[in-house]
Amino acid sequence: MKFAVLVFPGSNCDIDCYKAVEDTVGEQVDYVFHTATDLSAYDAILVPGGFSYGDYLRCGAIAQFAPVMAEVKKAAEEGKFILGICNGFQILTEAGLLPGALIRNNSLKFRCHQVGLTVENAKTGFTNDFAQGEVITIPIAHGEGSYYVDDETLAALKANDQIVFRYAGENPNGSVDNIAGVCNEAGNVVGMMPHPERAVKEILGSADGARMFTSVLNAWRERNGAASIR
Amino acid sequence: MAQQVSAKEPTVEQIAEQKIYKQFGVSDKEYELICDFMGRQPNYTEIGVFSVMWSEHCAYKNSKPLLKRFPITGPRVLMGPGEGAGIVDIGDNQAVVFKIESHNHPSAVEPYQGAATGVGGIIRDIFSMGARPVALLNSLRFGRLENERVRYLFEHVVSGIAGYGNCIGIPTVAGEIMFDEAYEGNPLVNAMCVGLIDHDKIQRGVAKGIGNPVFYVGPATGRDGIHGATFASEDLTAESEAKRSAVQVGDPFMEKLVMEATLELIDSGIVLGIQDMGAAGLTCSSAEMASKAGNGMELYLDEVPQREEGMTAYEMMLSESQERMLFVCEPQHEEQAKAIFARWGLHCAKVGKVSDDGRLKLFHKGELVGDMPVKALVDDCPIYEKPSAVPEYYLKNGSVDTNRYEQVLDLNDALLKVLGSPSLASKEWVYNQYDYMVRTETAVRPGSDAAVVTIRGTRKGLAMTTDCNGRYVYLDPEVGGRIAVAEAGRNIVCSGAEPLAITDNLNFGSPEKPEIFWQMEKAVDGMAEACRFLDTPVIGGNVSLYNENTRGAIYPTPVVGMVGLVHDVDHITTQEFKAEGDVIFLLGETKAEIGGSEFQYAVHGVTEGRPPELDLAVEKLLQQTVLGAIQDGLVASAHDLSEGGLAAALAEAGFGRGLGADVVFETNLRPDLALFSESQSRIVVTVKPEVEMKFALQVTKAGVPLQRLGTVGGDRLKVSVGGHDAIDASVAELRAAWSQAIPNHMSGKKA
Amino acid sequence: MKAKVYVTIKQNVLDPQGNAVQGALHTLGFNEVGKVRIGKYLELDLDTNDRAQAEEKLKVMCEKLLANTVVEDYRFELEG
Amino acid sequence: MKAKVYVTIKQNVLDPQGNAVQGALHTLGFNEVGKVRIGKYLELDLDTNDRAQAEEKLKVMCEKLLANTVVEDYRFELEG
Ligand SMILES: Nc1ncnc2c1ncn2[C@@H]1O[C@H](COP(=O)(O)OP(=O)(O)O)[C@@H](O)[C@H]1O
Ligand SMILES: [Mg+2]
Repeated sequence: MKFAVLVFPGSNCDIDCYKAVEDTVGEQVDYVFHTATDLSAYDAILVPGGFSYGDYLRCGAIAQFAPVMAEVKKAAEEGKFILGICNGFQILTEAGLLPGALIRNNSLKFRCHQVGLTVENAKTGFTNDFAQGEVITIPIAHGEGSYYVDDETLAALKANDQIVFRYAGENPNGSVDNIAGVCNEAGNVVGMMPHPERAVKEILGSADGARMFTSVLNAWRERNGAASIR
Repeated sequence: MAQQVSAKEPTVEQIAEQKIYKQFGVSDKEYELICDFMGRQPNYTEIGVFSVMWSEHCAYKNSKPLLKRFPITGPRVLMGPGEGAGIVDIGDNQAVVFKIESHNHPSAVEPYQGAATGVGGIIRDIFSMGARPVALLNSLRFGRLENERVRYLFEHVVSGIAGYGNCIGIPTVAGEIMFDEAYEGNPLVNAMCVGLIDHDKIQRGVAKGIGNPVFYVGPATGRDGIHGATFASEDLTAESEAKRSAVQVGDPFMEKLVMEATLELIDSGIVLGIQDMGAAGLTCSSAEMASKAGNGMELYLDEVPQREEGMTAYEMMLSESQERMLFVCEPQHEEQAKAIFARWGLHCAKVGKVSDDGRLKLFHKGELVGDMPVKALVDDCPIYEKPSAVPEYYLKNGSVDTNRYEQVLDLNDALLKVLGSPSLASKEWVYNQYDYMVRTETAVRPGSDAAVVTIRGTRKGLAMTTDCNGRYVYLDPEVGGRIAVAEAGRNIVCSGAEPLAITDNLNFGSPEKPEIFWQMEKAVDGMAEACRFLDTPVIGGNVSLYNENTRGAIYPTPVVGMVGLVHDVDHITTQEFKAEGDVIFLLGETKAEIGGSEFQYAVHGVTEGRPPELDLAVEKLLQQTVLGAIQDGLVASAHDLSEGGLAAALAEAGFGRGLGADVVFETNLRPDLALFSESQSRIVVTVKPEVEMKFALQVTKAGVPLQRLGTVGGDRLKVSVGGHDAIDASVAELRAAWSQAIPNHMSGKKA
Repeated sequence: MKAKVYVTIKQNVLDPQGNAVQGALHTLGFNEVGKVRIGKYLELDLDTNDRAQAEEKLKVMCEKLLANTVVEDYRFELEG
Repeated sequence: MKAKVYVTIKQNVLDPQGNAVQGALHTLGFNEVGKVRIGKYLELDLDTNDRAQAEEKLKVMCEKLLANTVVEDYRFELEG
């Protein structure tokens, strides 16, 4: 299986995603620059956190126009696995690949700490290694992570089982319905504010995030049959 | 020499006659010296350039004689003071690079941008050496949180630090903050950065190779941060607003691009010399790079990217616009360098050439507008030995007997007061705004004695901390200086690391006052002695003087930033109690010492007397013994005793996992003094019951005083002192006082 | 030509910054202050004289980049 | 009464946000866009009918809280 980690000007969790792939599933992984125009070689695309274009204007607003994003859209349509984390989530919503928007935390402060997450949908490509309803520990680090959708869209998200994670304890940012992560209708594109790549070994305070990487490897194997396993 | 006509700059004669140089802080004597070096009278641009090069910030004219007293070498030191940052070997061809820098004055004016650009500046110092920045720290001082302006400064300084560090993607992993009216109106904002480098990648700021091109990278130059004093003259205040210098604004996104591109450029091997444009921007970087190579430099100012129209040579040379770098490479590598920057969306401009005449020559609009000897700029600033005098207050404090305060009987209440004092209270409100996890190497986050960042591909880690208790230094600068170094070392050791070296930031009042100079002198002596004793040389630092407000000088605050090496990740230790039943030991001796303590301040409302004593031999033995026990795998938790003494240390150690303790403290001191004494060279250690005997034997054999205090367990902290019940409180209640103190102040609910 | 663009948070979307400012103004004693909404204000220099075309383009800029229409409204004015 | 407050970054102070937006608009092909400056726009409901007093107070609010006069300029309009 082959992973791409996108690099936008101002991405800073690119290296963390790269290391997480190496340390959890040990599959092939490449950095792919925002100017790239071909993602066909990759099975999974990680859109990392950070401050693309400084997050000036709005988080993720400018990055949505990077050349590589046309390819990301194509990959999404082809059903490839795409995970947007934090700023990556913001980019995917700005690009229209995921519903909703992320606005300023209700505390108006950047918040960095561990949170509990309830796995609301354990069937996506990135969550099949979790049990439905399981509570896991993953850190957040964001200033604009309050997820917003209007009531109508929220109802649709629920109906389609598109809510992937909810905050289990205190809601750290004021997001609608305690939502921490969502997926598209097909379930191959997932976006979340918490950072699973920062929770892949005990020395980091939690290893729960590792299972998002093992999940996608499972899903890919299942999709491609045992024959494709190297 | 050409005189620029576009701006109404004073003429050479006016500068001399009206003594305009005085506005730049250049004395009559210095002006004469400059004329001698130049062989003529300087024009406006030249006197501007000289004035910044001969400022305290660049020339250390008042502090150099003191800095010479620091030990700066050691078997591991690869680069000491002088370059952007110092470098220490950590084995396997790797080295750690670190430095601290102050941004006190800018932060007092515009706290967000002042703090942000302080962080930006120190990061540039690290990556311009070729190192990858891996962690940020800070050391902050404010007045009391009851004051509205103080809350404003505190809130915005913290968000400025967060705004810059989070955006550029370097974790802010540790720091310290103290609140005391001594800092009102004069906050201290010191930022430290730590980087990693391979030995063969180390860069220096030298302009090598006659005829080589000099390149400018980064955003265009504006009229930012040009010394305000420049515009204070009658004639110039009439000038339009547009001519005024502007506050420097940080652009962390730009710096991220400059950082990645610079590291890529250095990796390509074509850089001959590189330096960031920090204080005094283009002036300082060009003059220093030329000086270090023994060469000269020509600058073509029309080529300097400019953000505003009509900028003069003077303005371009003195601008402190942020995120800019200067580098030299051979002409045939120009295209390669440009391509690297282009990949990151950056433009680099050829703005000069290395010359062989030892002069800094400035060309603008077809004319030579400045021509100065490099050596005079960099090396020939006069150095002053200031007079020093023992202050009155110091003598008076000698007769204050802090052990004769009326005995405090309600020790639960005293503990709540101490824990709820903002200086000692939880700093979670602060560090939760910092991204301390990005780069996913943070093994010990803010909240323990020192932070630990692991080094990928090895089993090693780096422990780091900033420390200084300004109250101790005020009460006795020499002892206080010694303690600052020793405490930093103790924090490093408690985290399982071997102390390597320090960087320091000397924050003091005006050196023109003999009493202040005395503080500087004594503090440096104390620090130097401790560094020598503990084998932690000073590899770099920063001096910030004239920190005064209407009430006088701040407390002398020589902040120590220390880095240690964790030899194996298995040694990483934190301060929190780990499990019920673990045995608690106190190492070190407790004396009745509450001068300068948090107890004295929070309960008795004063800071007076003498600070705790410190015997460096005792300290060293303690540190070696605890580190040895940690490395032998005997230690479950270790926490050094500092502000708040034993009582605070026991409470803090329990907060992590909500664990209480049952403690019997044998002493014949008065209970309040015993519990809150800040006697130095003490550490609380917990061990698993199985290794209790082994640990006790090892420590006793080493000759370190040891007392078994009791065991970890339950949800209450119970302490009896000398046979009397002194403290019995629920950990939850103590924790609430400690964790809510700062949030309550900031949300208007006073603690 | 000069364009002024106003980007405001939609009525039914929470505006924590506006609420915080309102609270702070009350604390300062400005009790006459009711609801506060905070938005962005952009000034753009446009190198064109064709007003109709400029309007057309500004609309696209706003829809595509300057505002996120899921949570924000926008309007603009052209001058000169 | 309704107040509209415009807070803008001072002319010679760096505006990294404005620069980034300008760059993005160029990338999108809007080459006619020159300088972009980004500021804040606030709408305040004021429960008063005394215009003169409202102006007086708004000035204080701006100076004290709404603008950071070290780096920002402000102006306001009153309506109704
Ligand atoms: N400004 C700050 N930034 C980040 N962390 C901080 C800051 N201030 C305090 N901390 C963290 O809070 C903890 C307690 O700080 P402090 O009381 O100064 O510890 P010590 O007395 O052991 O030096 C440390 O882990 C420290 O790194
Ligand atoms: Mg400590």
